[in-house]
Amino acid sequence: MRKIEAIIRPTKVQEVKDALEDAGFESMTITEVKGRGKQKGVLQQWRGQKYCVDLLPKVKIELVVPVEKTDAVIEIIMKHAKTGSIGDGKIFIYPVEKIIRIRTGETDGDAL
Amino acid sequence: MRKIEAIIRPTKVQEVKDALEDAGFESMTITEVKGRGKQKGVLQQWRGQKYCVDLLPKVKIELVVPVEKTDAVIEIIMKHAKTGSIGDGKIFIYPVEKIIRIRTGETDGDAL
Amino acid sequence: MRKIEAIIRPTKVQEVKDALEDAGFESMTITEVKGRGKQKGVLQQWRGQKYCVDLLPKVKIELVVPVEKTDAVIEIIMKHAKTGSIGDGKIFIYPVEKIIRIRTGETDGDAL
Amino acid sequence: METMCKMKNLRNSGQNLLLLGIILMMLILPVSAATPEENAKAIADVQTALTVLWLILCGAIVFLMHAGFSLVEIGLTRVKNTTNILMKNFMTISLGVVVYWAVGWAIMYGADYAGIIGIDQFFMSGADNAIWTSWWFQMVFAATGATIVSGAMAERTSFKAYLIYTVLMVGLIYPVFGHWVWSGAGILTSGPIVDAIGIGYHDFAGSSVVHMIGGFSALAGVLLVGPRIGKFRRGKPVVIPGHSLPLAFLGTLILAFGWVGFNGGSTLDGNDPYIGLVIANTFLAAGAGAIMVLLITWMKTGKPDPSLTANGMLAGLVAITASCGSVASWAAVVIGLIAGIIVYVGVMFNEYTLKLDDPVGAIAVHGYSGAWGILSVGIFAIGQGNGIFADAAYTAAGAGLLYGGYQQFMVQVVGLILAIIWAFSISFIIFKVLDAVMGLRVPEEDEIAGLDIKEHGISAYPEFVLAKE
Amino acid sequence: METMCKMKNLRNSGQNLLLLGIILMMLILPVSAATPEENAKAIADVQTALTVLWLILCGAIVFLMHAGFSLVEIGLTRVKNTTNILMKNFMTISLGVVVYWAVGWAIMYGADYAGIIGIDQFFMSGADNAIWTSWWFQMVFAATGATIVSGAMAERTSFKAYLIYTVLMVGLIYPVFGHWVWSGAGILTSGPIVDAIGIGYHDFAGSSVVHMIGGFSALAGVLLVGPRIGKFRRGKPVVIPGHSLPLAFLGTLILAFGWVGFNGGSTLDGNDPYIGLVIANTFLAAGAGAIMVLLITWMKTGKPDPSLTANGMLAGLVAITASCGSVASWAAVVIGLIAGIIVYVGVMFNEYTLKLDDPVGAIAVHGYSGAWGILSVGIFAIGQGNGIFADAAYTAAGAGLLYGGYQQFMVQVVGLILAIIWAFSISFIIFKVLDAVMGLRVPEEDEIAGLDIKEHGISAYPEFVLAKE
Amino acid sequence: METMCKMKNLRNSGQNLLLLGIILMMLILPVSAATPEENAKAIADVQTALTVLWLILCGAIVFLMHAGFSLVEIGLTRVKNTTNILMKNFMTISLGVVVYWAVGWAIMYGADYAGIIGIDQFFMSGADNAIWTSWWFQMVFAATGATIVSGAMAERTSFKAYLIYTVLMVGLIYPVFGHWVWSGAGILTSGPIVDAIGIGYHDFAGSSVVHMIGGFSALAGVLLVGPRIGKFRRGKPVVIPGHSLPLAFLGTLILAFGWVGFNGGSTLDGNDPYIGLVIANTFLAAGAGAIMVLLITWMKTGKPDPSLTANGMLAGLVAITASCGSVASWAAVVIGLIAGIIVYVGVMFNEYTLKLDDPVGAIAVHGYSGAWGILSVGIFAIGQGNGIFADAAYTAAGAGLLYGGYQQFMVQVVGLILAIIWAFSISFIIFKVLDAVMGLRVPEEDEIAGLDIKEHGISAYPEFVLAKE
Ligand SMILES: Nc1ncnc2c1ncn2[C@@H]1O[C@H](COP(=O)(O)OP(=O)(O)O)[C@@H](O)[C@H]1O
Ligand SMILES: Nc1ncnc2c1ncn2[C@@H]1O[C@H](COP(=O)(O)OP(=O)(O)O)[C@@H](O)[C@H]1O
Ligand SMILES: Nc1ncnc2c1ncn2[C@@H]1O[C@H](COP(=O)(O)OP(=O)(O)O)[C@@H](O)[C@H]1O
Repeated sequence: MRKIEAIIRPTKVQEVKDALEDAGFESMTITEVKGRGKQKGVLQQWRGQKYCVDLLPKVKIELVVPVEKTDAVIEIIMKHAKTGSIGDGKIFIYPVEKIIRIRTGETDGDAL
Repeated sequence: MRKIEAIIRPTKVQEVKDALEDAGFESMTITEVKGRGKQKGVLQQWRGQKYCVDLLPKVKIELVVPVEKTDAVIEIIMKHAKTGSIGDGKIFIYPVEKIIRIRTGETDGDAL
Repeated sequence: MRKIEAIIRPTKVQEVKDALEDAGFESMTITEVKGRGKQKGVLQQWRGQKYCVDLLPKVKIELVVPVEKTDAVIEIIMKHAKTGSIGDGKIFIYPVEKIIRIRTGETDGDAL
Repeated sequence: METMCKMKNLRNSGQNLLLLGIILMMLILPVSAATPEENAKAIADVQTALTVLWLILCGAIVFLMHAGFSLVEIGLTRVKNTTNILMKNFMTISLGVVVYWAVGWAIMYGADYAGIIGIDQFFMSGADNAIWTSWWFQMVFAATGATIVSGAMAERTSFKAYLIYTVLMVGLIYPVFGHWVWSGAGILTSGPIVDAIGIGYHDFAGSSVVHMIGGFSALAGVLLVGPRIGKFRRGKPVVIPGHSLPLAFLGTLILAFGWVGFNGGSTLDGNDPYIGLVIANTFLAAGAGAIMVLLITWMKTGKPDPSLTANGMLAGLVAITASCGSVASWAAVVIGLIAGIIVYVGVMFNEYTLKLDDPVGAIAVHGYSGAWGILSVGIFAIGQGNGIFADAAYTAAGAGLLYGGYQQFMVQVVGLILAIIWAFSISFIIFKVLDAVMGLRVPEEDEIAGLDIKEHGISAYPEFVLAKE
Repeated sequence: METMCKMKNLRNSGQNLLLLGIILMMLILPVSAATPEENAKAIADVQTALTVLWLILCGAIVFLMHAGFSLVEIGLTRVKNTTNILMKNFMTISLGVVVYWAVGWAIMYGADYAGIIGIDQFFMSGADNAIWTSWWFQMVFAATGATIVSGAMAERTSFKAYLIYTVLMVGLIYPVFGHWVWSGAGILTSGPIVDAIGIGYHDFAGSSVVHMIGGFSALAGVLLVGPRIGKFRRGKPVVIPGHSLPLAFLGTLILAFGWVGFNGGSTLDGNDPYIGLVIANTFLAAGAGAIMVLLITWMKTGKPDPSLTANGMLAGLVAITASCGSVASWAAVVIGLIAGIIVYVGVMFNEYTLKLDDPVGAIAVHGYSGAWGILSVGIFAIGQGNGIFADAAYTAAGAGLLYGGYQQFMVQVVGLILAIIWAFSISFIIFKVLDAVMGLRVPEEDEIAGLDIKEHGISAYPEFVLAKE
Repeated sequence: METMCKMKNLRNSGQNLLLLGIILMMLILPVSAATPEENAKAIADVQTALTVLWLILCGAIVFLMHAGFSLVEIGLTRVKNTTNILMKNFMTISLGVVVYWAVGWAIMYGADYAGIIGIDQFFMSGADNAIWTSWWFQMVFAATGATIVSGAMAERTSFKAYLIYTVLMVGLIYPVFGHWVWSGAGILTSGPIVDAIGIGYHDFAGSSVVHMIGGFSALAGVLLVGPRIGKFRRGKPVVIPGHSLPLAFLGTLILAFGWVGFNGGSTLDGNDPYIGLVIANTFLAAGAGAIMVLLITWMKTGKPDPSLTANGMLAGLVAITASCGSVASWAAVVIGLIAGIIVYVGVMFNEYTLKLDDPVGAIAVHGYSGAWGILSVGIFAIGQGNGIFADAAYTAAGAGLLYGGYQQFMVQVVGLILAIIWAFSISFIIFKVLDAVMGLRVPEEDEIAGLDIKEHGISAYPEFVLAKE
């Protein structure tokens, strides 16, 4: 199994989520994060002075899926999270050793 | 070493935390997340119209522990996070390569 | 590639962030978390009664970097996140299987 | 000389309390040898002073309604546009006070031209001292109309275009209709229309002058600016919850408090013996409006809806604004209950049938309930000289339908139609022109990011972690 | 005819400013040939008008206290029940106005039956115009009692059961006791009790009528509904912090502001020469209460406690409510300081000894400090005709213990006991019945999830990320 | 006997409405055989009552400003110090009421010693009943000065040191300068200075007495306490955004509402015929101040700045406070516009040139704009007996520079200098001593963690997830 962790734009969450659902990937965990990358921060202003907020709000979507489905999920995310401008975010893939469903005690494949 | 990542119900955090502490697992990191799985969202309503919030608040508990203690931790979480209804959440186990305690520079086992 | 996950004090974020940037590590993702470890909680008080908040606010910094840069990043974080008192936090290193940049589709090394 | 000089200095000091003490002493001691004429003069002065205090304090209470509007509007909209809405409301009253001083008053209460418009007293020129109290009370009303529009068009309207519209609302749209109704020389209280029907139009404190004008101007604005991105998906309305019910409720209660000044002050006379009834009617309608919406939403969805219930109270208040000085207390309850129905149906009608996006329900609350208020005069008014309002100076002249009169109802219908036509068409034109000249709506990108960062560079709650849509 | 018609039209227009201008002019011009009798009549009218304005404005200020109560209550409780509390407070005043109109006033001020209850004027039938001002001022008081109960029972009580209770509070519980004390014909100011002791009960603005009734009804409710889940662990109280100190403090200051109307208006006379002292006493006690709790918590825990200090100001205000028109200013300070002690000890006593769960401290603030206020009259009252209150119409008749009187103290004790018995037992019965019929408490699952989502379908701050317990 | 007893009991009951009804009846019935002398006495009583009501209500409105100050201050500062700021403001008024009762009034309005200080009436001893209304109105002003200081020194000042300072502010700093200006016997309205210049100093409602004293005391405090950690990096100011613009704007609007009481009440006479103009001038300046800052920040940065625009309204209000009873309405607009410029330039000057850290802009708003207000009297005053203020008791005696006078301007300059010297030097000394004795500033660790947890053990919003710096 793999964990797919995608850092995407907040404005794309709805679309990505819907697309994943349509493709049968209903389960996921979402976290509000802030990030920095190629994208420079936004210039804000307070009491007439400008300042740079270099951490931009992003959303982290995590899905744990069987190895064979990894590419399908990546593709969906790529397609729906993309705007083409800097700041679209990244997808990281991690190995997962084991999964347990708390409710039933099922493990691994059965737990997904 | 392993990272144990459990996504559980917010209402069960206190109990799980206490149980882990009693068993000597004091160290952990906790994050507010939102999730979706088998559990369908809640129906909410605004100005007389219903709408579905399909991401439910969950809490992610992360503990990094030596390999041999993994099962003990899983058992404790299973026991205390379980209600038996859909939405109890899941536990994911990841490999960890290295741990460093910032304060002392100790690594791996010593850092836990 | 490796994911470097550092749990540090909120008050040290700015400094660590600046130091990483100076060393060329601009990209990172940051999450507000709460943690518990050696550091006991803070005693708070409400309506004349004391109570212990045992989860302290911490900040999780995540950077995915090529294997060879891991040590450099660890060193920088160690240096700037350290106060020497309990609660400085920890650094965890995880293996990463794959990276994709959503905007371009570049993978792995190119995506960093 | 020394003493004289001292006295003079004493008078110079703004808050001379010793002097005040002396004056109070003197007032308490019997004043010798007052003639009846002197007494009558003194009494008249006191009566005037009472009216001044009443209007100043009622005006102050109405002023605070701008805080109430701000809170209701931000409470029912999203975090990312909060600063923008705060600024719009804040500048509405800031511009309002200056514009109503420069232009608005003149157009509303200046010398009448053809029953249509006032044409002198610009910059309050020629204002003698006595007029300022009236100006203050009228001014705080004037800025309200624009605020109503601000709420309905929130979350997507350009700040600059809104400010220009506000100047025109306070300087032109509101005072023109106000002239027709409240100047005493306008087409709705004198001239051919009134002669034909035989009775003048009655809008006690502004169900039409303030609320319908605001509400139907908002209708024009909402039509032109279009719904917020994502509000309708495949023709069906999508829920976009607000961000703070505590602020929305605080705002609603501040508005209700403000209605004491709004309706109470509209007696325009601190010696008026009917103020108590005016206030009682006002709050009976308010309570009834809230109760009705509570019950409707409870029955319809199984859960009593907070923001609509708050709207229900406002609807009751808006409706009774025209009729509070003309009806019996039971009628006030009925008017409020019906206002509750109207605001609920109106909100649903706007969303489902007209596909309009009015985040705070301003069109239903102010426009539709305001119209109901105008009609309610023609239905429930007891009529001048009858019963409880035997010697009330300001009650509706004619009896309502329920009491066998029909003229009052007829003239109310005429006024109602005029209010809708005027507010809608002039605002439609203005918004059209603004759209052509500078764009009425912010760019899509700004709307998605939120107007706070884009228009003002700062979010409303910079330290709080927010859930992204 | 033309002119006549014009004049008539002018009178029709609600806010005829031109006319107002003319009237003002006329008032300023010397009025010729007024007789002393006409003048006396005019003076009497002005005096009445002054009282009307005073009561309308004080009532408005008291109305705003409902916003204050809402804010204090939500500020000291958890996010997940915020909308529910807002709705409860909002419906309390909404229902309150209608119920007090239909029933409450009749029971409180209708024709007396046996000193126990009023029995006519339902739906304000027979109300002549002059009564509405009094009704307004009394009405805003009436809804307050239920609001107190709402705070103490927050976060676990069924919305429906609470609403029904509110109707009974405003329509029965409050007005019955109010009849005993304020109708002039009730058992505490006339009849056998008073004849036996020789002096009537004194509660100036409602330490007992409003606050003790609310506070001891809350005690019954809290006993029956039980503590919130998790409030006591192994018999020891667990801290459950509130969610917004800014709103709690804003609410407290709005309440303090409201007390100007509460106590000031209770002079019931805009011509009263002691209003200044009433207000000064009120705020001296308020400040003293806050200072005392600040010092106690600072000494006890090393840190001055915010929410208890805010409670301290309210305790001072509640206590002085009975005595503000009867004591010297130094006594007001002492009453406030002691109220601070009482509220601190009371909160601790409730939590540690009685194991009661009162999230906002309502029982201590309103019940216990209210009782102290009633006693304080019997201790510190200067007594009618003495010293500073030489000609005050409303001061306590008897001198307090400190001035050698004992009758006033005795009758205060009697009234205090009656207030506790009445409020506690009637509320206990009502809550018992409600519990049997529909359940007083929400299901455990709803309580854990929060009443906002479960009872109203929406959380109070939908966009903010919240830390889960 | 029975009847007598009943009557007595009736009088005992705090809120005897039946009795009230009877009294109202009696007032309405023609009173037979009143003599002109009796009428004159009754009229005088009504005039006094009108002033009492006016001052009580205006005082209440000013009291609410403490909520406004709290909200503005917390809104413009960080979450982690919110509870601390709330407590500081709350204790400022709580201590203020007691200290002004014990000491402040005596020093301000006690028997004059050498034009410098009052020396009797401590603890209001010898106060007769009539004085309490004045005391109330003066008291609510007194606590304001300290609140201003609280804002400027927010986020790093020790709670204990602040409380002690507050006691000295209300008990000494404010009343001494107040004595000079408003006691009627002070050095700025009588004695050598005034004799030399020929005209007394004029500060209608406290541009100097309240605002400059607060602002320049704040300057001393800010200098001594130093900037917040991280405010200046390598000598350049770093942005530290506040945490809640909704609360900041609500606070600003509550403050503006408060100014109705502040300036309106400062007429000190409910029969005053110029109240309307005073209020109109006040709000014209307020609107103009906001508009000017909106435009400046829009032009300078491309985005209209919310918190500075809110400051702009306050600057307009502070400036017009001295001159609202002495200038024409167009002048009020000009004074407000210039106040807007001053507050913008002042904020920038403090940050960039003086390197001062004043999180809420209190020094610019209250100190600098207050000074402009004092000068504006000397420039725009029409002068006593001229034009619109023909018979105003309290207007500035001399004509301003624009009307050819120069004496008024001269004495204003003298007063302005005295205000700065007094406020700055006495506060500097007190803060120095406090720093030596107990430390003016919290430990670095506490400041980083936030004063809420460290000084009060609890954060302001315990359930919200906050983004850490
Ligand atoms: N190496 C990295 N480690 C951790 N997070 C990263 C890394 N690179 C990018 N991110 C996350 O992805 C987000 C988008 O990256 P950015 O470089 O701005 O856009 P793009 O990938 O389109 O060039 C960042 O804000 C950050 O949260
Ligand atoms: N495959 C997955 N990847 C990531 N998160 C998951 C996955 N499956 C479940 N979760 C998380 O676990 C939570 C509970 O899962 P759910 O399926 O609703 O309950 P249950 O495991 O009891 O059937 C979800 O809300 C989500 O946050
Ligand atoms: N084994 C662990 N698993 C997960 N998180 C941990 C672990 N150990 C420490 N942490 C995180 O690191 C933070 C700091 O740890 P702590 O033990 O208090 O400090 P120190 O490392 O200086 O002794 C904790 O609050 C927690 O968030």
